[in-house]
Amino acid sequence: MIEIQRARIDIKAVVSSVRRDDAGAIVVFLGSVRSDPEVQALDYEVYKPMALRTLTELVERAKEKFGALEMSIVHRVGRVPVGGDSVVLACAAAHRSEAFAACAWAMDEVKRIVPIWKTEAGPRTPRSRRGRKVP
Amino acid sequence: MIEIQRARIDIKAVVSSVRRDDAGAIVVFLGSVRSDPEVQALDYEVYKPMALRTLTELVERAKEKFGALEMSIVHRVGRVPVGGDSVVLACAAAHRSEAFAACAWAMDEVKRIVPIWKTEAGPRTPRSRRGRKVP
Amino acid sequence: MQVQVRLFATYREIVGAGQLAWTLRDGTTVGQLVEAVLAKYPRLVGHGNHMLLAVNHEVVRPDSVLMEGDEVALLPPVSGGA
Amino acid sequence: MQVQVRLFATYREIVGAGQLAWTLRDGTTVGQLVEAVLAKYPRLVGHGNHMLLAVNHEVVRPDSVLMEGDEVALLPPVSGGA
Repeated sequence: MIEIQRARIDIKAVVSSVRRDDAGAIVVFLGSVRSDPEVQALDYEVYKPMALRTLTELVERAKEKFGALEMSIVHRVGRVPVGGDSVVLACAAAHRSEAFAACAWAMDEVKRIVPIWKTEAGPRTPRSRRGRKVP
Repeated sequence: MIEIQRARIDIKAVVSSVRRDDAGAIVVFLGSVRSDPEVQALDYEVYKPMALRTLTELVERAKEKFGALEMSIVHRVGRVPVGGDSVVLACAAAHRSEAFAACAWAMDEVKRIVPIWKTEAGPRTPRSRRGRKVP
Repeated sequence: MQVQVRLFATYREIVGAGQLAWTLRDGTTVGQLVEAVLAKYPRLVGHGNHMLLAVNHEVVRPDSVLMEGDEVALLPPVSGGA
Repeated sequence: MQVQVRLFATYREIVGAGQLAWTLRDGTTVGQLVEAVLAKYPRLVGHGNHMLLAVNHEVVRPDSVLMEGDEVALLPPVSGGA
């Protein structure tokens, strides 16, 4: 499962998509928007056909490089509020060391090569209140 | 959330239990019973009060050692069929490197020090069919 | 020949458009196209060192020769994930 | 004094019981108790090297002195996870 979507990510569906009888380990990564006094949400922009192509290649490389059996990646676009998941990546492997290694590597690759850009959406509070932030 | 239970593990509930606004990363590990011609299920036995104590200490150490913000561990006992999850461990941290490191370390510790033992439950197929297995 | 130039994130904001139709001589390379785009939009110049180039959804080197109808993307450093 | 001896997995199967009440002299150590258990259940002897010992849910060394009512656990190598 490789998806770029505006909708919230269904974690259970992502996990189910990598299940296999010969997989003893599944590692899942969820990247969430952290709270920050200056940030209420993140806006994600994507170059979709290239992102889908890059993600597909990345999954194939993870399988070759680490022996991962299945990998799914879902990334949101548009506005994601604080606490929302921007990306969910799940990897199934025979054993846990492979699953951890493949998942961590793939997430580094997502941040390195997949054409997705985020911009911060500031608070709706009036500007006068923003001075309260401790530098 | 630290649980030793007979019931199936609700992955979404485990993930929700570690969510925090200041956590940018959640890493989840699922350990599942792999298919094997000789195995239909695993039976888990636990020394429950000691397991709960060991798991609680392990979570505290993961927080100190890796800066993990929250960690939940749920382990099943009794019979778990092929494809079922025996253990689900979720770890939230500010950044993904800490979440991956803490989750992988904690899972190693679960297998090293938590008093849980598994035994294989063989197939229900008649003995005569078992000779077909290629050595 | 004509190609489509796609711009994203900061670059799109600077140029004020996400897509430009660009007419080129046959044999023009991606690098030459980028020079022409920077000449027309000088505020992009400071970003040139970090720019990644893709043609038809695949990363290419600046010396790749363009073909009629190619989709050329000028990509700022990516920042997916959370 | 009396202590409870808890046995798990392989050890429980060998002994045929998960819990034994054991009467000891004051001052007996965990190591001395284990020796007595092995003497009574010689089929456990081969497992002695891999045995982990816990008193009241905490791992202890063999020289720990037992107290009335302690729960002593003889633990085979653990194998949780999947």
